[in-house]
Amino acid sequence: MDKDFTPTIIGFLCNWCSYTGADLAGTARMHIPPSIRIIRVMCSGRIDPLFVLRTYLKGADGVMMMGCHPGDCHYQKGNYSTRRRYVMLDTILKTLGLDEKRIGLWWVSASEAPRYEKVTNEFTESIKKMGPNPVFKEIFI
Amino acid sequence: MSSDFKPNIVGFLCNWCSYAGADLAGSSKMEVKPYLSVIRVMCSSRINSNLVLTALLWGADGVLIAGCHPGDCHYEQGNYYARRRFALLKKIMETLKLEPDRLQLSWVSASEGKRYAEVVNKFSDEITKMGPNPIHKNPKI
Amino acid sequence: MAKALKINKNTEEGLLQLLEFLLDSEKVEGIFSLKKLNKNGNIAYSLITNKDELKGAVPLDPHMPVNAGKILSHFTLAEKTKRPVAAVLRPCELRAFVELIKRAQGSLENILLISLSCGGVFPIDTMNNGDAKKRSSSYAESLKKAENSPDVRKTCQSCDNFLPQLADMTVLTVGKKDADKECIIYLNTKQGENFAKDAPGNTISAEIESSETEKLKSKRKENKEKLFKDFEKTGNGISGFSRVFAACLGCHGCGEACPICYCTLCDFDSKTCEYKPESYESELEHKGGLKIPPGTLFYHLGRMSHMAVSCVACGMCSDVCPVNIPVADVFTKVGAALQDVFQYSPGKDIEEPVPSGTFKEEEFKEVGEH
Amino acid sequence: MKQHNVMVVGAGVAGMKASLLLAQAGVKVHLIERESLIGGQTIKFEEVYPNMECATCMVAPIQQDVLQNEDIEVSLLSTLKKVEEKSDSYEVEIEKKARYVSLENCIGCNACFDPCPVELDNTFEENLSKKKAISVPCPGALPNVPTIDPANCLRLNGKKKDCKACQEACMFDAVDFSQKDEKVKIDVGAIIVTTGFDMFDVKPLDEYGYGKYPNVYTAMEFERLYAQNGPTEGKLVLRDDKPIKSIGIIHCIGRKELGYCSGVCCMYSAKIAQFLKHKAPDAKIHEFYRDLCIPGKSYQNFYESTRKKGVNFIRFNEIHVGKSNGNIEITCSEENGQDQKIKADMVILSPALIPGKDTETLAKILGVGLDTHGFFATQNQQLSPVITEKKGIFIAGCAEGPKDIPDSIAQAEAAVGKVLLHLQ
Amino acid sequence: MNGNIGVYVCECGPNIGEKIDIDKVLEAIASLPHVKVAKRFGLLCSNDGKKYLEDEMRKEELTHVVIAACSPRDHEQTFMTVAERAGLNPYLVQLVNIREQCAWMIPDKEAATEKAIKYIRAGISRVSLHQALTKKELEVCTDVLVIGGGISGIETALSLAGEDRKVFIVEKSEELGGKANKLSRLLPHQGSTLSLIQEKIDTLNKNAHIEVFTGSQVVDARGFLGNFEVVIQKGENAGEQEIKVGAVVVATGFDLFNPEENPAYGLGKVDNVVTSLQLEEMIKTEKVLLKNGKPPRSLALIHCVGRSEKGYCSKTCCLNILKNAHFLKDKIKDVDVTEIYRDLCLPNKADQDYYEEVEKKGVKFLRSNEIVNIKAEGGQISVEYKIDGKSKKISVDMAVLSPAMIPSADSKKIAEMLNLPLDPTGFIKEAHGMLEPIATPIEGVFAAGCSLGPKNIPESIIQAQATAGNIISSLIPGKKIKPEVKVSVVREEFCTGCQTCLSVCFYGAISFDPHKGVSVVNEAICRGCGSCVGSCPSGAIRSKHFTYTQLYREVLEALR
Amino acid sequence: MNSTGKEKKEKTATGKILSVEGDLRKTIKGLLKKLLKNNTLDAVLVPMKAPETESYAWVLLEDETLLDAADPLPPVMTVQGGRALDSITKQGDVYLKIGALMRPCEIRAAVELYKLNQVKLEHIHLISIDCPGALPLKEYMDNPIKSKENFEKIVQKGDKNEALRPVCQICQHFSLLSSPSTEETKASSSPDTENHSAADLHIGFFGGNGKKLCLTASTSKGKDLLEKLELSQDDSLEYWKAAGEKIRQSALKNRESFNKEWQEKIGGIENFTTALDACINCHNCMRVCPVCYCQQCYFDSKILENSPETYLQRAQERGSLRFPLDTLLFHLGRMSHMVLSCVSCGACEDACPMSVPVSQIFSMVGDQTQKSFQYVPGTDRNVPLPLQSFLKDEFCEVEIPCECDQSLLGKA
Repeated sequence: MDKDFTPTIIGFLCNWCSYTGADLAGTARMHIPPSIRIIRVMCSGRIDPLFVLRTYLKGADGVMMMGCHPGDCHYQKGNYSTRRRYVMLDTILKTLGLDEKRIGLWWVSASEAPRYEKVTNEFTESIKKMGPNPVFKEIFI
Repeated sequence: MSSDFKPNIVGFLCNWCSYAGADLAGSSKMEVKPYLSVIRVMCSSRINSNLVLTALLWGADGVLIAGCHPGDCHYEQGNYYARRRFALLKKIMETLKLEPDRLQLSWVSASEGKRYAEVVNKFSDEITKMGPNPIHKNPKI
Repeated sequence: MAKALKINKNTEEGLLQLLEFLLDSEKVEGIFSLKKLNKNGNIAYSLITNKDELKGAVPLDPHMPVNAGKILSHFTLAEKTKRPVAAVLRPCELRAFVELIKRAQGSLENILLISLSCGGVFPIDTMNNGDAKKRSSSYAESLKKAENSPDVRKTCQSCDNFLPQLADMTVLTVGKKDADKECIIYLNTKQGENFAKDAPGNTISAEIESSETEKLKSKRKENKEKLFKDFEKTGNGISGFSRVFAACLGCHGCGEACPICYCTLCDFDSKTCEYKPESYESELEHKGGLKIPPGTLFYHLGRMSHMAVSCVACGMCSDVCPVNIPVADVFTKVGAALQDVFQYSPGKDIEEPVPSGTFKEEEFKEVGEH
Repeated sequence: MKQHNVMVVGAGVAGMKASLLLAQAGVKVHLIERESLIGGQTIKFEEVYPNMECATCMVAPIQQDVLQNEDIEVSLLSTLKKVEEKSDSYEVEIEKKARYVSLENCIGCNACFDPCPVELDNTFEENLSKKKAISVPCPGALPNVPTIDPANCLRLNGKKKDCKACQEACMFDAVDFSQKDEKVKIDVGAIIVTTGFDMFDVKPLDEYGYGKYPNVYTAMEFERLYAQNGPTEGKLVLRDDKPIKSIGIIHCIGRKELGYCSGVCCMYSAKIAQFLKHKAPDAKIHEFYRDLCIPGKSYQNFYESTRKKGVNFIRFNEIHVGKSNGNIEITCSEENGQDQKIKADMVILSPALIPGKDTETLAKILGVGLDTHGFFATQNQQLSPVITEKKGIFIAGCAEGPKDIPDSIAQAEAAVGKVLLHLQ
Repeated sequence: MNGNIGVYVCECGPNIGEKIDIDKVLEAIASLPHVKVAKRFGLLCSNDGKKYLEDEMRKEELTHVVIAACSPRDHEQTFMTVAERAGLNPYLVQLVNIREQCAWMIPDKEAATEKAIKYIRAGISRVSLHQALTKKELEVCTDVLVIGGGISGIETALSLAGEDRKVFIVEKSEELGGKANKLSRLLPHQGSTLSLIQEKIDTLNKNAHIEVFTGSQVVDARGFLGNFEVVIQKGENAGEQEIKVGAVVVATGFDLFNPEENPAYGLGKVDNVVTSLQLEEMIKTEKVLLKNGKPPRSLALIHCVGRSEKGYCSKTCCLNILKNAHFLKDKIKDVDVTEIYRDLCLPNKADQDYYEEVEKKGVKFLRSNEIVNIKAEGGQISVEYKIDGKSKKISVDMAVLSPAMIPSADSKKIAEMLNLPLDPTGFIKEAHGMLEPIATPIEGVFAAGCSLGPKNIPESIIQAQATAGNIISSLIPGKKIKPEVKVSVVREEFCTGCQTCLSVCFYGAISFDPHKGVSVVNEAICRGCGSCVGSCPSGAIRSKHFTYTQLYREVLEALR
Repeated sequence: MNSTGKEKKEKTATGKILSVEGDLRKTIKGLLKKLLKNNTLDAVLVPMKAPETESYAWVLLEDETLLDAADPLPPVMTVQGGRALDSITKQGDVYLKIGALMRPCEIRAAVELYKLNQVKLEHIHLISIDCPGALPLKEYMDNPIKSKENFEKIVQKGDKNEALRPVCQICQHFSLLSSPSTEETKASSSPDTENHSAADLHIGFFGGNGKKLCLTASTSKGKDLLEKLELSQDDSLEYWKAAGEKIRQSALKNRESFNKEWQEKIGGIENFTTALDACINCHNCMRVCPVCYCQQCYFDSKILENSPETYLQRAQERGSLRFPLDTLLFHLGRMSHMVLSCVSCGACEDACPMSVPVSQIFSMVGDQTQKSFQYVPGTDRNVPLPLQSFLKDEFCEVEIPCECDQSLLGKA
């Protein structure tokens, strides 16, 4: 495995909990891996599975979805749908053997800056271990 | 051919010339065969092939498109485009031997009430002579 | 024990007699059934309203030119039918129709659903080349013995959902040894019974599930597992998956033929999914080369994410593929996995909500506990 | 802008276009028309050069716009009687002849024509057809409401005081014998005169055989003869039902007498030739002209296409229409002095355009002058061609001199501009 | 659809009442879906009828109305107004023509009734798909841009400029006045052109509401009536200026045919062969002299130079040549003036008098069909011409060529910029050759004078004034414009950007948005003919009030 | 376009001759490689066999080493090249100089799409190649090995073998080197060859006996490519043209009998509907058609949707009614939309799961209709699409007779 490998990780974060959590991590000067690029959405429910698939197929080494904890959704129940969609994506990828571990869902609340720091670092580490996304080797996709 | 065959003819008339011509035929109390149903459009160029085909395939025994004489178009050149589209459709029908005579394009101006009556009556006669559109009985269309 | 109608004619004729009765007695205004179009063997679904036209009907013909669920949806899309109509369709078609109704793409009202215990269908193109005739006698024999006919499609050979569930009437074909002499039509619902009232034939009591059907079911389950395993050998992982779909033309015919893909304009045909010029430039930079038109995998994965949870495994997608990609294998496999996770059986219960449209608060606790 | 009213006299194309443009600017328009219908001379034409465009199709939408425009008040059968100049307006007295048919009630069903016992020549149709004492000039006339001719109506001229055949036939109470001619006074801020032209009267001229031989027609008669909504519904029949093999069209009738070229006759004669080529493709057509005056960017092309269609153009110095062996014979002396004789079954005379018949009276009422030819004089024909010496009175279209449709309309539009500035 | 449709059948007295069995009609349609009421009435277009309809619409709370009566050309507007008064959007009313199309055309009552039912059913089916359309209002800029500072441009500006309207004139040369500057005098007054033009220019310069850009060019102009954005390239190195105007007047004038194109005319090769403009110049300086400094004893004034080549008559030359002949006869004693002409084109009422006057002065007129050759011969110029197939020749001291007027080089450039069509001669094409002589197909863009074709000065002035008339009445300060509502709209998600619609639109109402990759209809320009709709294969463009579904419903009902 | 387009076409056209070194395909790939290497092109679009499968796909390559796996002469046409190019430039110009090596029918489709503003050609270099034809996709897929062997024979011999798809057997535009219509339009229109050509560069090998290639450029872009290839040998094209002409003459003959045969076979409503009996309304034909460019097909929209009542009524009029509906409407409607631009590439038939002879029907109708509009799709970038233009005097058969050009009526 390439030691110098810096993965590209895209994070879709809900505005109300996770994004605030991520901001808080920043204000607290926590160490967040530089590989994460955040895309803010209003609710994790907005994260279209197609976003994730596309991100993955375009070569992102990992995709993080983050939203409010179940029950905390700013829009009442958006994250329950997110959860189902995530399971669906996960199942599809798992069934086809398509590195389902490159995609993950986490609940991060507005106050959970440490959790944000933890999950991002952990995920980055696991992606580093997995190495680069193999889609870049494939011309025929 | 059954003698009591009453054909169903759809007539697309442009608002400025042909519809006015039809009105003139009416107000001059000219006798016109009752088989043609008039649909008013602003310009003969509004008629696309789909509209004509839909009419023919869903049971019209004939379709008449009437517009201003070349050069008279209220919108300057709409009828030239209409003519080309018509020529294409007619040619397709000819090539496929799909009874091209069921389709007619005529120029009728606003003063040609008599001509309108003649065109409609002649076309009605021709269609009556041709008999019902066989497509009408075809369950496979 | 369920009620059934016994008619002393061969299975197809018996069914036709019932259909004729339905039309004759004006219990229905029309019947959706497969019907011969010409002497070449082409058949298509037709809405038959005239008794004479029933002569050409071949309701049990082992072909599926279009998934009839799609047709019934089209029929009842604008509004529900006010006049009763009967439809003879296969279990997977019935399931597709139900899935569509759940998505407000049709209505069951005033529709009499007649289905059959399904022995599977031939690949679609056998209709054309006259193969069908040659195959049909061996097909009949296999049916009687409740075995898989070797001529039916791979998807059908591994389909264990061949007993319809929501049908008002079910025609028994699988394991019916005396199919040449006798026709049994199960009346599964009140509606079924009502429509069959006064129909010629005897009413008996019988059970549709038998050791014969069980036999076939387990055989098919076995086939299914094998099919999925086989696929894993060739199609697993990014490179395997891309190899399976390398031949894909991007015609999206599979989506068009799919009964569950009901969108007027598929997202993948829309502008949102068109590549921007700069995408080409950046992808070329990474890979040095790129298949054109791009996005093959994205399309299939994306379509999967939209419909696989409702996949009824009808196999139409494989049938229409011009380059023989085993689309149905992939989709049924993924469909099965998804349906398992969500404990969802597409098309079996009209009340059961589509998984993507609902949730349970207590489910999937482990998710998000990374 | 002061919201003054404007009067437009004459509802031909120029008058109608001027009215519409004024109304668009938010000015209230009184459109005065002598006849019972609007549209002027143009609606008599079947087609107009150079595109052979159907005149009715072209003008009918304008007529409709005028009739439906709430800011345009159309007074038909009306003439100006008196104009009084005030400080910044004119008080105009108009005489409105009774129509005897209510414009509001009549729906144009024509049920009243048949019962009327009086049959008359239809002047609108150049006397080529008959009409009743209650009638519309031609099918498709706008407004599509008949008029009773008081001079010939038996009830109104007193010959049969109890005749009410038309009234009985009308289901809408539209026939109203109680209508009287009335005089109305209107205050207006400006007047645009668009009274158009008449055709030079060929009757007094002996050499063309008009009136002598039945098959000699004037161009206007021919227009109606050819018109789809005319007396023969576009069928070409001669007064004596002869077949047509040869036709002569003679230009410049009246030019010498009047002393000016009307500028439009060459083109309309060529147009007639083109009609004829459609209607009687085998007939020989001869055009006799003096000088070809075809002054427009697309006109020469039209002339050449006429020639290409096989029309024979002959330049003449002198011409005479006579008879030989019972046939019409046109004798013309060509420039080179030689005489040519051509037999014709039909002769069409293309007369010059002259001032409308009431021009002189109107000029007096308005207090504006006439030019040497009897058309309205403008302040300066070169530099301000629509302005008269009198403030607030403008001339447009053929009232100012012979011209074709686009030039008339341009003048009308120019006059509107001047009026709007004048009203400011 | 949820709605209450009211159907009203007009008896039109006996016209419909007697020819159509209205009760049968009502019976046939009363039970159709969404039909709330179906009634008959004596005469709906009467005041009573209109009142009745208005009350009905309110009382029955109708959402859509079908009126079966006469031609929409007669009373569509009437009933739309009634609806508006009743608070119903006028476009939710459909007038079905059962009088002209059924009652009056079909003598058989039964057939006429059947037909009427068909038409009314179609009307009901259609009206249920109607959308309420409202007229939009657009603010307008009343200022005007005039391109070209010749007679037409000057006159336009003078007629327009005022307190509430500014006019910008852009002239490419350094001074105003255009071609008229070059003429010696006008006709038939023989007044000095110079003074005329100078007078106008002086007035213009005094007018604070006119801004003149000389030595400048318009480099970009886009927009529509009331809203144009224009970029002017001012002089050399003077930079660009952007202005907003409500209308654009193209008065780019004409150029003259160059006789050197045809060597037979001898221009540039033979001494003392000059063009009429050169002669005007000589007249202006009062020095009509031969190369050798002597006054000519004989002149040939040659008409129609370039007419055959260009294919049209330039209209103005005959009179202009007469004017020059007149002058020559007056100014040079015993000079021999011969006009070689084809046809005398003197189409104005005063022209003939003038011609006769000139003829009386002893000017000779020779008719020719063709100029064969002009060459030097024996110290003189020999003009060889053909008449009726025969060749003839005259010898003169000086030959003056009168060239045809041709479109100015700028017209084409401007036309391209403004998307204006040109006609086959290369002049700007009118919106309608007959009815709209100074409008172009692009609403808000006008043309005046010789940019449209050969014109003399009075005609150019008239056109300039006509342009002004049009602009004053359409761009009124403070008044908004209401464009046509039955326009086309693009459904962007379905538009593929093939721009077929652009190519068939005569009015330039459709443009292409390169960022979105879709066509865009400018509703302020669209006239609603639907040609674009007919040309779009995917149905991405639809015409309001004449949508495919609306027409399709009519077709289906017609086939019932 | 960077050329002034003023260059006059020389009387006797010449081309560059190149010897085949070993393998024809390799030589052609060598040319592309060179163009990539010397940066004349940034990328090339070529067909390539997908790894471990027998199928071919278009690949856009920047990396010249990947060219080794490409196949400039694939036995089948999976995706029509016009469509491939469309997908690249639909959303706008790609600022890479792309060389697209395609069959003439693909080039012609690209030109039609260019006229429809779907394909942008500013940075695209169209390189056409003599086309030996293509095998029917289905037959190839069923037996790829044997099909390939067969195809090699066709390439070597250059004849229009019966194993080829029917539309390939009657194709006259197999070589843009000597395409008849290009010559004619060039002659009749302005000398501006720049815009009056389909391809920028053409690679010919018919007539080279497998030993030689002939390259001709018809635009400045093509000339630039040719220059950068640094080929020395110039040769007259006469010989090469004659070789193509021979093949075309026989194709022409085939075309005539083909048209006649099909007109007989499917003429009339009965025959025509029967020919479409096998259609299952999957619309694959439309989806693979290069010139069916609509975002959403009219016939996939909800416009034709109706109530069950209407369907029942229609069924009752006929006794029964085939579902899915509007099969005939779809084919006729599609025909009326695109047939004037139909380049007879056969993609539709290849994609039809039911082997409906769509391409043969469309090709026949296309041939007839295009004739009556005197239009040859895709041969000249500057000739406007027939339905986007008009002549004032044409098609007068619809009404009053006049002096219009009767040849436009197809009756000449």
